[in-house]
Amino acid sequence: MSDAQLEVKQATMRFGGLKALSEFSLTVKRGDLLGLIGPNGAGKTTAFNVLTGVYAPTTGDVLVSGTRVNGRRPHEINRLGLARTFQNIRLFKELTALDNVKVAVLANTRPLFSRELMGRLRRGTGAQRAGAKVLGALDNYRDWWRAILGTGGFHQEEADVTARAGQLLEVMGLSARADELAKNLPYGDQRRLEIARALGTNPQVLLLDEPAAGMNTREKADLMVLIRALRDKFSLGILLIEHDMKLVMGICERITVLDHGETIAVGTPAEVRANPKVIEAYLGEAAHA
Amino acid sequence: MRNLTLAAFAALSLITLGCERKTPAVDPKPPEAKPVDAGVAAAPKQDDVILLGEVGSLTGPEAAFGISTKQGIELALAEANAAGGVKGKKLEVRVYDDQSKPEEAASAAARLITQDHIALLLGEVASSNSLAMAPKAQEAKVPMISPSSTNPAVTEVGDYIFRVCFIDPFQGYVMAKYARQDLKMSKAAILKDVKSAYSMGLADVFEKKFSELGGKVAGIESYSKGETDFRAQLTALKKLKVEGLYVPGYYNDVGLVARQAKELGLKVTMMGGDGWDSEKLFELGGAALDGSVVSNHYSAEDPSPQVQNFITKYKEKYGAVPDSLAALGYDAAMVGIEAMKRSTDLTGPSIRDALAQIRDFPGVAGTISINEKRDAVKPAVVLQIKNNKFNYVATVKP
Amino acid sequence: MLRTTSTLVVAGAACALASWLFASSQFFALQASLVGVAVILAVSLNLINGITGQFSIGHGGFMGVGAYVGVVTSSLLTQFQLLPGAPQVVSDQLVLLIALATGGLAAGTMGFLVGLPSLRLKGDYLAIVTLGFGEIIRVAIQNTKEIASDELKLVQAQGIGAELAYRVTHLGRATGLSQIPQLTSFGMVWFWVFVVVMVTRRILGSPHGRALLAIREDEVAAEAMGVDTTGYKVRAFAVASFFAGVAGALFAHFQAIITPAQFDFVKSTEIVVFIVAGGLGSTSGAVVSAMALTLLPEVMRSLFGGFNVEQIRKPLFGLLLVVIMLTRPQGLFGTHELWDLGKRKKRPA
Amino acid sequence: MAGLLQHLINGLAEGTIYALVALGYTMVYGVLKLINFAHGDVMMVGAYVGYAAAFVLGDGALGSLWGAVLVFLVSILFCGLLGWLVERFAYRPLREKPRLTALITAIGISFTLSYGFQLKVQPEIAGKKVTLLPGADPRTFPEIITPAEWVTLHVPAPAPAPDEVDPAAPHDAADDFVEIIIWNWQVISFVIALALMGGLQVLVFRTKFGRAMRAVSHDHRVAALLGIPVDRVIALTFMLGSALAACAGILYAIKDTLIQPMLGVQLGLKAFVAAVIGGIGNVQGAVLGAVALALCEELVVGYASSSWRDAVAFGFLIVVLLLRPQGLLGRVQAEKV
Repeated sequence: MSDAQLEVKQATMRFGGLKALSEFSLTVKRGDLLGLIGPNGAGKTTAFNVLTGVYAPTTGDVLVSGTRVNGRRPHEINRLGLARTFQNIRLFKELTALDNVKVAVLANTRPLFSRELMGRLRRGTGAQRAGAKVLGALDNYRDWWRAILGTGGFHQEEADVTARAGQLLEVMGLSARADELAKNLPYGDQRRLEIARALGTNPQVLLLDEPAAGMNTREKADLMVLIRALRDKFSLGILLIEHDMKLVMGICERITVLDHGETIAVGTPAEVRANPKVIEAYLGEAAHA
Repeated sequence: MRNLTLAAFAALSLITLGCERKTPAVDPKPPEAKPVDAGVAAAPKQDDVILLGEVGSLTGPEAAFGISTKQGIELALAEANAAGGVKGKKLEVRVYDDQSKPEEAASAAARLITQDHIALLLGEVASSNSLAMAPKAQEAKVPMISPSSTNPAVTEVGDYIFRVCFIDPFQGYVMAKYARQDLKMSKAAILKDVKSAYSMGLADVFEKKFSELGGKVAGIESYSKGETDFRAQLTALKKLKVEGLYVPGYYNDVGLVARQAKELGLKVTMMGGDGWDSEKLFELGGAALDGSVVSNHYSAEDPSPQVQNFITKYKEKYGAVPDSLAALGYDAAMVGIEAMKRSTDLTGPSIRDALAQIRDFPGVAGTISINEKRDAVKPAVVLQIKNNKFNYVATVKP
Repeated sequence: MLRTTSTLVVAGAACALASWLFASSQFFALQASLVGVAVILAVSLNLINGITGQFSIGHGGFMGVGAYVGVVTSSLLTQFQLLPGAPQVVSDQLVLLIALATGGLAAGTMGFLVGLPSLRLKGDYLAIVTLGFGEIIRVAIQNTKEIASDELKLVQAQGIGAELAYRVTHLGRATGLSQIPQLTSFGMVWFWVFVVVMVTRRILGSPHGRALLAIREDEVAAEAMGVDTTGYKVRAFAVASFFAGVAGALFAHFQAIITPAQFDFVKSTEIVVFIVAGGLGSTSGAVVSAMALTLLPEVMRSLFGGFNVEQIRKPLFGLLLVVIMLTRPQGLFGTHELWDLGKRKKRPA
Repeated sequence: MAGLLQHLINGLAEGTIYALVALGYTMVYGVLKLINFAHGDVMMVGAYVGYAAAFVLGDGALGSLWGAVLVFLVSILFCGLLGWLVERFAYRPLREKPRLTALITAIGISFTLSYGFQLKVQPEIAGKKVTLLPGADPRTFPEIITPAEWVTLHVPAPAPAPDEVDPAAPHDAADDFVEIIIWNWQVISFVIALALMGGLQVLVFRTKFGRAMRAVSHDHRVAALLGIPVDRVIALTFMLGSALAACAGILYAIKDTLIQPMLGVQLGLKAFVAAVIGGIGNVQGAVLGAVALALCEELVVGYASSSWRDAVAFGFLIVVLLLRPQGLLGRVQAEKV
């Protein structure tokens, strides 16, 4: 097993006759900060959806922490250590900021069976995976009982979850807004809350879908600093989609460029910037616009 | 949690206020010379009025039955009041609608008994609803008379529950016997309504009796009340080549069954029970019904002065020929009134005892004797349909 | 745990006391029981429709399952002396509790089985599947037989296994099951009201409740955050069905008769009306509107005495739904709770 | 053989009516993503309006062509208007609200119509009793087509089972054949239904309005950007669906002769199930699902147990949803994330 936390091998996604993503390959290791760019409709979000299990790739493989996850449900993939944010913010609008993060943190409450065991089963053969499902379900029903009866450990756990969510809000600079409903937050805060929520699931790899969209230049710059800090603090691998090339160039170590679903360039910012195909893709877009 | 508990009790007290505004339940009116349970069968509000209660379906799909019954009862009360009432008191009836739903029937019965303090409970047509009401009456020791619930289980609830009609087995028996012995039918089929207890009850007995008498029931098909397309069932029955088709359903369905049977070229004699009894039947079925035979409680052609007198008065008041449900409603009220007249003190137990003693009471729908099971023992009539009219053909005694 | 136990004991005692105090009025007891059952149904359906954001219109069917299973259980058990020497009341209540448990579990299991495949479908499909489930239950019951007392006696002689088999296949078809042991007091009903409200509150205050709310708010995002949406929906469905089953069993044990028609589509829709009027997602709203709308016909009877007003109740219910959705789609309470009134004040605008 | 043929005729007659109603469900679902629960009740209203129209026209008009055409037209116009009103005042204000709100509204309207029609409102206007609402009693639909046998088929009967044959009885030649009667109104109804479905097909796939409708069904926001008058298209779709339902209502009334306020509920449910089975949102699917469902019901009654008929539709539905959630002809739609 390589130390790659996320590995995509030749993933292709078709919708009917349309090839939205073609032979997409990518590796994210712990501590990587990678960029995924391309003009509108290049297939960036489709790539995220394929990675996170919203779509199963038509061909090719996606491996998270060494486990092949094609066709697995998004929540299972999330548990293996892959978290994401959404381009068109999808917060839980009627919940408070704190509760938004707490929803994500719950995935890591104290399980009945050791995390190692469950992890091993989940990665295992079909029968083992089925076993994991049954054990997981058992655990879940037991957990409902604990919640209903309010047994001692439960309150402690709830306190832990709250504390952890609070920390994440603090990291993202949202502590003051903890009790506000998500829908009432300003736009920039909503974007940051999305990141806090994704961090709540305790990921190894974080996929950020245009985290700076709608922000002004200054806010964007601040956010990029923050993202780099997150990478260091949680030793995450981060893959981020950004429309704005300049910005990505500033922080990403390596960049993949998509156009019409095809990968047209991979490399360091400098290499990508110099790539004629990339220039054409962007210029072409500008020309069309 | 404390708030919640408080809220719960607030709610409870709200309900108390809501239901018990008139007579607080915790402090029932002291009964006057009533040996019955306190607060359950207390005295009527005014001394010169005896209040009866009726529960019936006045809305919903079975509204026609409920309304006929109600009119029959009202007519009986009007007559009794004109003749001086009971023990010098006038009679009044309070009617609640149950929308043909058992829980509403139970609720209405409980309300009549506890809130309105009725002396006698009348109702319901549908057996399911009567079965829901009966335990309330039994528990409170208020006698209940069902005019037309034919399911045997109704009066099995307890010794305060009576009826003035015959029971399902008897009607199924009458038609099986008539078909086999008078019509000399050897092969018959059944089309029953699985949503209706009445229909299922009659079908069961017919099937059993018809076979016992040497006939053959070649096929049983079913439908659910509310269906209007019976062609699938009738096509299946057509293959069996039966002489008779027993359809113990209600007139809504029967009219259509007849029409569609004719449309499919099915040549059978249709047979049915008192559920057919409605003027609507002919509107729905028309000429397709000619030759069909039904069992019923009474015939409007009965020349006896009592029946004709009833029909005249009913026509005067409501402008229609009374159907058997009206007749049974009338009989139920009359039997109740008779029992009250005979009772010693108008309490539940004394009326009950008087009811149990009713023998050979001349009702418009046959002479009524109450047996030890509190069911009425009385003959049934067989009617044949010709030119949109029921014609009397025979009387079958129990 | 200790707190829970003591709370339940106190609530139980209070309900028992209330039962005893009001035992003299049959009518009051019946109304209170009917209201209580409506509240249990509304609060439990709210768990699916309001809190999890799914849409079931088959709650009446689950209630029916609970009612029938509960009655079969209690009819079997009442012949036995479960607690030798104990007073009749105690053993009756024990029988009732067992009947409620089996009724609830049967409905819960049914909910689990129905939910497992159908909860993967989107909301409106779920609606139609639950509706269909209710219809299938009704048809299944209509295809059973009626109990004949002489037959029953013969079967009883053959032992409890034979009797169980007999009773399960003889559910009284359209006539309904009658001669049900009348074991429920309204105190018992209100004890369960208390339990269902407490359970919903506890679930809501736990990670699980948050997960359910997250599913309501945004299913895709919830899934991406590691929430097993199908699993949660199925669990919520099973818990709600359990309580519907308990409500059904309670209902059967004070109703004297249960018929398949009592648990049909109209019943399910009535429960939906309760929670929509109260505010989808609000437990207090469900409680208040279930109480108000159940008592409405009785209040109308009190006010008008006759039946003329009553027949407009159902079209009125329909109109009420439309008007609420158009003018105040959040219902009476929105998603707020009575018990949060104090807490909400500190929230900044 | 004779039995099967008769069952096929019955099933097809029922199936075409399901299909007309199912088309309304499927079109509305297509443009609004809403299960219009009230659709079945619109059909019921259509039948009652047809009844009223025939009543007003009087006996003279019964059986004549212009009478029948008028009955259909009045009903179509009334239901079209009703569909428009419902859409305009109940659904349009909720279009941007969560889908649940519209669904609940639809159930509310269904309740209002089906139970509202059970009320009996007969005010006296100018000394005459005028029935505004019919009451719960079923009504017999007048014969707007005078029934006549169109053709009678003589199909060889199956040989009776040996134990059924009475050797003593003389052989009756009439027993060798089973008569299958096809009535004029069956043929007329079938032709009307086919014509309506064909017309709809042309409308949806060959006209500008049809293109607009399909565009709205695909994505109404994008359609609006493209300059399609979304509101008008949706309103017209509703009116179209309601008009089809009106026709279905009258065809139903011609076939089964009895109308009552609850008829829309059960039939509407079945039609909806048919639409889902065929693939909701898909016009051909609705017809296919409707005919499949009706035949399935018919055959279950004919050859298995009639007492399970009501469960068949939903059993069929659940099986289809489990195996092919998008329905027989439906396409999977990827949700936009």
